[in-house]
Amino acid sequence: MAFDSLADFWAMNGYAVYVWPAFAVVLGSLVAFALASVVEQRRLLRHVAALERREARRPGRTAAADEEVS
Amino acid sequence: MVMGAFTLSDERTAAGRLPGLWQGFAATLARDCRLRFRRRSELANPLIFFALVVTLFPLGLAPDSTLLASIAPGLLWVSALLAVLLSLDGLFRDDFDDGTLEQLLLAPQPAGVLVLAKIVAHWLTTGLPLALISPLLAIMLSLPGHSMGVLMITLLLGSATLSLIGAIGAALTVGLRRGGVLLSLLILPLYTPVLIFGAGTVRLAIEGAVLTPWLALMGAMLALSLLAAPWAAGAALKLSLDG
Amino acid sequence: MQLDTRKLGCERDERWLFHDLDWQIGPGELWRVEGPNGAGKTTLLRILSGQMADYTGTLLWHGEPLSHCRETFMASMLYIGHRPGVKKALTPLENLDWYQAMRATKGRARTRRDTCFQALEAVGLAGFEDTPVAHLSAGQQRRVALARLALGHQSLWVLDEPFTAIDREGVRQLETWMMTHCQAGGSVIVTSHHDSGELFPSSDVLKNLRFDGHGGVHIER
Amino acid sequence: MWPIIHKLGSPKWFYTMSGRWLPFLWGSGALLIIAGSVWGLAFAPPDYQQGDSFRIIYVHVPAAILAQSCFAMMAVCSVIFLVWRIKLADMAAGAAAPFGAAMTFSALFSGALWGVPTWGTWWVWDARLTSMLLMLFIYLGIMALRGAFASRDGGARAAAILTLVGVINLPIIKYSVVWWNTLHQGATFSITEKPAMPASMWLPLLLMVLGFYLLFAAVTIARTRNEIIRRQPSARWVRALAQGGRNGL
Repeated sequence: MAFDSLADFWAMNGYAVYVWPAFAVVLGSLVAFALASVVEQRRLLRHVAALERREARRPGRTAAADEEVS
Repeated sequence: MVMGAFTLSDERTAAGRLPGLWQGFAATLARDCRLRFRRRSELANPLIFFALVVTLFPLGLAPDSTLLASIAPGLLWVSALLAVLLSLDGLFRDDFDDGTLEQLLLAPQPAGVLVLAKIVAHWLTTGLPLALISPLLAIMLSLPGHSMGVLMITLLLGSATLSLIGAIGAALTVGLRRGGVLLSLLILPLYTPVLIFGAGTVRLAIEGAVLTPWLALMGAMLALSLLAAPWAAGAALKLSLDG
Repeated sequence: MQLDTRKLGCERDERWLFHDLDWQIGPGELWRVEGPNGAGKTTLLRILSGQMADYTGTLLWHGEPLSHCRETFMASMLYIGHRPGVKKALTPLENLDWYQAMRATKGRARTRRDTCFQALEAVGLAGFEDTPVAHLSAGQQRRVALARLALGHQSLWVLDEPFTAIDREGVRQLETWMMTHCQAGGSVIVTSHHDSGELFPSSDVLKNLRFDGHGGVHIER
Repeated sequence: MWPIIHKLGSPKWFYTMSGRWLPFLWGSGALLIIAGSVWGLAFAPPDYQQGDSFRIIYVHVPAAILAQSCFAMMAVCSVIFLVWRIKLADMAAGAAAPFGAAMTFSALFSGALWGVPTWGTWWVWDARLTSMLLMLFIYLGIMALRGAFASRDGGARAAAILTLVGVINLPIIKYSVVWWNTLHQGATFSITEKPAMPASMWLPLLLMVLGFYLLFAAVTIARTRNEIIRRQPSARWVRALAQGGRNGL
């Protein structure tokens, strides 16, 4: 441990105003990307499920829609 | 009536004597120059813009000739760069709108060669005149006399590079309705090396340093963009026509 | 066989416009491509004219893949699209001369000009050769674009909606040109939104390629 | 060669395979970053010159490295997309771009914060910072260009071409900025060129860089997977996926 106490650690010997925001922004953006991608996946899958339900109720399904595109 | 006058034998022998690269290049270059000279007022616009921006700087700073002389290389270069940028949006747009771009890309010659002809025409009508009038504006900014020649040479070499790189951006944005602002966003970061070496070489000329390596470097940038840019712009034009 | 498609397919934004299209366009054949808007007619014509490389399958020109013979193909193919391809600030002669310079085999500028004069005369623009296109009437401007057909050295014509913005007489004339071209051994691919009966009423050479609007393409010989 | 490329390029195959790797990537990436941060912040010795402000290095350097690696990865994807027309490569390039831009911004932001205690000012026209700033503009340009096209395929190809033009230009920009910097005799102090860092200092940095790479892979894969679903919501296997919840694939 490079610091004597927890308070020392938070204070970073006076450099707290530089060190903590730097870590917050960089690590924060990583966390934001991770969370956003997971949330987005859930939203998309819910959307697809809703689409499926809506089309199941409609009688004439288009055959072209089932084709896969690579 | 000459409809259907071709013969099938024509077609078979055609492979042996296809239209020449040079013929297509020269015709396109001549056509573009002619078009630009038909609209003489538009021809002057980049020059007026260049002169105006250069006039604005002393007004925004101070009429102090030593201060102006020290910032003149960068100031002239930035203004010339913006003038070129301003003229780029029209490089392919008219041709795109009236469909001649489609016909240009349908020519047997490789797209890059014909695009290069258009770029050369653009440079002849913007970069070249900008370089030629730059000493006039340099005098107004009290640029030392012995660096005038270097200013012109760097602008000649540099503006050709600017036209080439800019053509890629113009080709990418030609199909977009409001491509002008986007064009600047795409192209300006790519322009920085040209600006840095162009203005830097003029600065060094004022200080009386050896310039050959830096001029050679600008020539190298021109050669590199000459090789890559027409090809990339041709590919970009194809996708813009598809979009 | 002139142009030959093997399992040709095109997909745009995850939707197949058409696929597995096997189609032969032989000499002397006049093909009409029809179908509802947005079905992919223009895209098909852009692929057939070598402008779009974004397709699956192969495209053969005289039995050779198009990518191997781009130069010869472009020299013997004529395309007229929705946009006229005519510069309004230039004269009809200048427009045509530029077009001709890129396609005609090497030759003296004088003979090139003569060909252009003849072509302009054929479309009824004699006397207007040196008037800027912007000063011509809409119909005459259209004729400047069509004058390319009269330059007469391309065997394959790909014409996207050539009948728009011309009068009844012009339509008849254009039809005649196309049929003459086919009789001379050339091929024509044309789209139009006219009804089937309206065009080429006296012709039995017309063949149809029909988009049904659901991703299906039907060849009707 | 061809079957392999096409198998790799199949969205369904990619979705299934990446689903197996993803939890491992998230987990190990997070673990390394947490370990590296705690080590770097609390246990690494302070720098003899800069004191504790040097700890910014543990986020600044990984962000800067990732910003450049991300661009390189996008360039490789662009080549694959333009040459072999594999859409998956384009989806990956599109998924990586915002992350790369965020890393570039992060590097600039942490660099500016580091600048205050070391140079006494928020911003200096240092060669590294300046070329980083220009790279941020190129990232933004690529993203804006992709978004400006009405057709997804058009935007994809335009973005790919611009990425390649950018990747050719970046070394030239970097070189020119360095030359410009020496020409003007500006601040010559460079942040990372420090002689012989002790292991207790560079080990946490290594952990951080590895962790950032793993998270970059995870984020890009996750975003690519989302893009696959977004592009083909009608494909049968996507429908089955949505029906079966998230346990299916």
